[in-house]
Amino acid sequence: MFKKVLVANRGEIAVRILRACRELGIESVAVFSEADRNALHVRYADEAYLLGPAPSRESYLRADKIIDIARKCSADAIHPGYGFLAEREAFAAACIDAGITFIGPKPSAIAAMGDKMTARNTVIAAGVPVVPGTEGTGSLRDEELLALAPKIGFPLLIKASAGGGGKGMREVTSLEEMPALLGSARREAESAFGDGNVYLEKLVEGARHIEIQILADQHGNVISLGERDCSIQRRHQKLIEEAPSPAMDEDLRRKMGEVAVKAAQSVDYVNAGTIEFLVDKDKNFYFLEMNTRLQVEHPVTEVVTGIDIVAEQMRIARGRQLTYKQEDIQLRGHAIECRINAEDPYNGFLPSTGRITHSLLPTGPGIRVDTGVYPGFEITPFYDPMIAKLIVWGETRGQAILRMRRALEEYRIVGVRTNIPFHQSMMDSHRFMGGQYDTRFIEERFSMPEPEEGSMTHRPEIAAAFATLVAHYEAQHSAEFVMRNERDTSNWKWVGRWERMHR
Amino acid sequence: MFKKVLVANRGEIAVRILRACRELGIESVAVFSEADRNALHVRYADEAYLLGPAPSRESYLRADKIIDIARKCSADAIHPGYGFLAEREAFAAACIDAGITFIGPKPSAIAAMGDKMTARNTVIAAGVPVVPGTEGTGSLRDEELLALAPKIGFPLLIKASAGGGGKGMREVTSLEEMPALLGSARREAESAFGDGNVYLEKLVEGARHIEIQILADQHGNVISLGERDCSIQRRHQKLIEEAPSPAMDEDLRRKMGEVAVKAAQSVDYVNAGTIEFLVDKDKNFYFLEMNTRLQVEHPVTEVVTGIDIVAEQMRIARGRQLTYKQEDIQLRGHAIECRINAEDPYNGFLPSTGRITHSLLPTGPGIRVDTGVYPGFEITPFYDPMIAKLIVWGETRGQAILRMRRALEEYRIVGVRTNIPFHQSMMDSHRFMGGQYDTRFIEERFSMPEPEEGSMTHRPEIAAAFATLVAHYEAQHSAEFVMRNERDTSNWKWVGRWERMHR
Amino acid sequence: MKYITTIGDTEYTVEVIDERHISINDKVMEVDFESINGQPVYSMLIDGKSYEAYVYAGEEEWQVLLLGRQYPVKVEDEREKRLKSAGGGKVQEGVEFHLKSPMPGLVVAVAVEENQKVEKGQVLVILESMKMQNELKAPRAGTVQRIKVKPGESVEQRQTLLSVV
Amino acid sequence: MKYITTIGDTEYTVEVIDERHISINDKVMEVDFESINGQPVYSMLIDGKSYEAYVYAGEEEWQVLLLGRQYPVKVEDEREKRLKSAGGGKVQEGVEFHLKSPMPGLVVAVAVEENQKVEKGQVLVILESMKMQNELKAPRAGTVQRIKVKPGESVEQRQTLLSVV
Repeated sequence: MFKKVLVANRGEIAVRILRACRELGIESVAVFSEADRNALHVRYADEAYLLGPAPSRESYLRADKIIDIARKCSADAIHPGYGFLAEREAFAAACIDAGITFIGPKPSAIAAMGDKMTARNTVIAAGVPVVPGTEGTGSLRDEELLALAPKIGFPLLIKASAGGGGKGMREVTSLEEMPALLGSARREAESAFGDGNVYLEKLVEGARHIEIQILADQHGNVISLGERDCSIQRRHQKLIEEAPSPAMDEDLRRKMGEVAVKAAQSVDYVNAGTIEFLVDKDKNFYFLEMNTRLQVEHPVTEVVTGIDIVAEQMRIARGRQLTYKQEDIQLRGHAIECRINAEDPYNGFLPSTGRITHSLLPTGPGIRVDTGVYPGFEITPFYDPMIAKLIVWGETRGQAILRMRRALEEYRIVGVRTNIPFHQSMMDSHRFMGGQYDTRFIEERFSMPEPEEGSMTHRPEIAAAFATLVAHYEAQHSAEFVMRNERDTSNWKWVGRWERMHR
Repeated sequence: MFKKVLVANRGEIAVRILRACRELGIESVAVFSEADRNALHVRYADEAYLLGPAPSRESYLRADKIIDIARKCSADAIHPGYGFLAEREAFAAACIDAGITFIGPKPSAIAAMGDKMTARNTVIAAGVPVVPGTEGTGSLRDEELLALAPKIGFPLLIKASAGGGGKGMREVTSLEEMPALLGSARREAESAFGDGNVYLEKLVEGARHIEIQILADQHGNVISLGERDCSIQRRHQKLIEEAPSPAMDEDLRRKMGEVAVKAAQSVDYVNAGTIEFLVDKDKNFYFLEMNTRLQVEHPVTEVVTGIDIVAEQMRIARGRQLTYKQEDIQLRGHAIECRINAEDPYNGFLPSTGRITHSLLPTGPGIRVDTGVYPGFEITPFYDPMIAKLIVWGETRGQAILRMRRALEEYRIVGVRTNIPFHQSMMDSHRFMGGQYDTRFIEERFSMPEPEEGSMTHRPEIAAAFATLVAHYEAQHSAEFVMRNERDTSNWKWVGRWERMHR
Repeated sequence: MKYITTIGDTEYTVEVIDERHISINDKVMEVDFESINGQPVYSMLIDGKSYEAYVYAGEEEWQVLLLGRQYPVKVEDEREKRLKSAGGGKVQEGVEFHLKSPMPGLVVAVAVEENQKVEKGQVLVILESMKMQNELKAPRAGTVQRIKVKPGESVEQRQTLLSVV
Repeated sequence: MKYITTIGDTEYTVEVIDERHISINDKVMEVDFESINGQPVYSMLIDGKSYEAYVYAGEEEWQVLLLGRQYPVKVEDEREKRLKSAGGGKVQEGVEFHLKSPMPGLVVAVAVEENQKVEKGQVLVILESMKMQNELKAPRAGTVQRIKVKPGESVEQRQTLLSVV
């Protein structure tokens, strides 16, 4: 096994990987920005080196510095986690050039899957279904598009070749209305991107985002570990993931698993990876993209399969055969993950920064928390707002939902706002409970509830009592408080470095 | 299901039961002593009622008050947890008389298993092996004992009928030395207890403490959930438990399971219970006693079977059939539990009290923590010193040990001393790693290690650096600190109830 | 002490009778109220029911997070409130609104110009923080005044970005 | 500042050179030392290695809990130590030992009488706390004096139980 692994990341995923190192008896190296001196990954690692100032481009994106540190401290491998440098072909290549194992796929596989067009054409060649459309066939004229449209089928989308963000996008339900819509789409695309080219794509209705976790070793073995349903998204950010998906059956799981393996093989994939699909209401599925790295939501798969994916990544990178064969993979029970973000669900999900002054983790049966924060730690605006992942296991999906409710209720974080109330509302949503949701669920069908009469959790008179008692005692003692605070402040001034140390 | 359950306990087990209530949609009621107003079980319950002053006999042992509260708040069942009133026949009977379901066995079963002699004779009648000996056959003369000794076999123990604590106890290895030892044993027993009667008992060498968890419903179904190995004890207090036992095989597990079921049936047992056995090095096993309640160490069984024992207790008490049949029970992987006690392993395991000022729970894959404390909570001398249970799961025993090491290293509790360093030493012990231990392991073969040269965890120069830096900065700033503290103190005096509230 | 406590359109008369009793709309209840560990997290046993809430001061109201829901709560001393309503009418109407940055971040875009009329809910500024773009909206209709930031500028928490009069 | 820091029989010369450097036995190392969250838990990066320790003041020495082991550490200012050894001999020898209760509890038994000679390690008092019986032992040989408690009595933490002279 490796002697020493450098973890080129921060936050919960750095901690997750450090834990795997510790359990495998591998020495671990953390890197950190100036904002992260007291972060958990620095505390837990065997060694820790400063990268630079807080902004990512001056710290966690400094591939050169990271490789330099790895070389100086004799790390024999680098785990990139997710985000930052995880899917940069050049970084993977630079590791190899420096004689350091990159714990992930080959640079060529990252490159092939990183370019949307190449990925699409590669998997099509391997017989993997993609969302039907004209992307990749070059710039077509209106007549050509109108001729192709019936083959794709309605409803479909007109999309701008040059852009994104909905600019130049039109939904088309019939051939009759299409010419007019093509015109307006081209005009909008032209004005937004200076390029009026458009392509057609089938509109997948009631789509679920289902992804298949795969593991591939250097000896040609590739297996799938079942699916994760990540349809609960807000602004294309996943918020809740579960395994297995309530929309899947054993047959579809097997079929999609086989296709995922094919997609991985088409780029000679090695290590852990994820194939993302859209699945429509008739259980047709379409390749979206491949994430050539560990996913945020890998724990739900770990919990239902019993497999430690990160440990397996290290074994694969070391050249070992996969520990498991396809027939060893059995899903047991049900897992749900809620991403706990520092953002205020009552205020447009605005990110919230500040010091966590108090925190109480949910624990007990069937609960796992992956987090990089702790009471006293400061949430800064420099990195993404996810501060923890709350994962539960239950014998059934129903038990898992009830357990998640219990865990969310127990979880206390004081000092920053979190989206825990959002998750609580989701777990109370009848459609979520019934497994009836698609990727547009949050935008179209969900809003933070106004307190409603008759609900079990609606207790305005109790809220009134809380606020009144707090106001009452604060008013009663405000004079003393003012005086005390004044003195305290002057005292604090005397104290220099010691206080800084004791922040 | 029940509408409302009162939990007649405190600490981690009260929290554990409240969690089960929450997950089953049952309203929950906590009871608490004056010392426990801010305890976690009070915070987590739907309702909470004061029992009385801190000492147990004025609070958690007040059966009358508890039943009165249950009646007034219309609880339809009481869960006693372990300890306190859990194995008091009279309490179970009083619940029934008050029309409240006691979540546990019938009073008659508690009584039968609570009296050592009755229990022994009952299970012997059911064909359950007990430690061979003459206990229960009345007072025998020396000649009779000498005649029986060879049938029991050597080595054996002479024990005082009236007493315990080793007084009047003698180990006998041959018939020749027995007459003299009988004389001295009788003299010592006479002087210690005023009763010179003695009995013989086979000395079980290299004994392991193995217990079988059973579940029994009201319809005559009884199943066993496999064993727990609880041989790691100090002064008869269990400290580490694991499932499965490294000393067991499938055949022995099945045999002991069947015997455990028989023992339970012999007293018409209903609900969760545990049969404790001694197992000698030749895999002979002997009934010790039955615990007619939930055990502290039930989580290791939950983790390897996937069964929520507390939820199942509630279903059984409600009159449901067992959810599982014997053939559904499969052990998956390996679980270990370390009991985290507030005691100082470097100072004779003296209990440690005080306020927990900081705490960081180990989390991540395969970790479960059951605890009733949190940062800010005060550990008082009134109740037992166990403040948390740390449970890990691994695919193999080896992985579980490595994971436990990792978790122990992550666990931070500041404010009270804990036995975490003891557990760390145990996880490093080669005999524990090899599964080579018996009930006398801690007393005979284990001591807290002196820091040794050459060990990976021996870093005296680093310890020297830590102490020097702390001393250095403290000395540098002591003047300021004194002044600051003086002012603070005077400020604090002004503030009355508000401060008390904010303790 | 008697308070008029308002949630949405509902007024509650809450009296703090003594340390162990309050009344809500004249219904007397036994109460045991404690802060947890010096934090704005409070445990309240009220006629036996156990509740825990996170209570913090908002801009004008108390925010109470209870059982996964948030309640903006206005608490007024009864006497004070009586005086105020004697003074008549709503206080502080038409006062300037200062858009403050809710967090440190980078101004991506200013979606309005000075003297532009805006509707309630209209996007004023787009701010990037934690890798997310966040739209800051007008809480009421009015006219934009004194824009103090430009796209590309870094801002501190609570820094005033512009005003709506 | 130079210190003589002693663990067991080993002396280390530790110099705090500046905020970023110390030397141990004249070997200079880069150090980054921080307290975690105002607690007596410290994180130290020393020549890149990351360590965390719980450091608290014991009776006479610092107690350092590091990597699951506890080190009693004596830290002396080098100058102070030089002065002391110039003064010669061990300080405070033969001073009285006051047995103090390490925790609140109930005295179960007093195992000695006044004026009784005791050996090092001999049990003096048995104290019950947290449902456990705990033996309090003599840290050195001597004669028992001034027994201040009786069996059945409750005692507070740090209350003096008896003395050994």
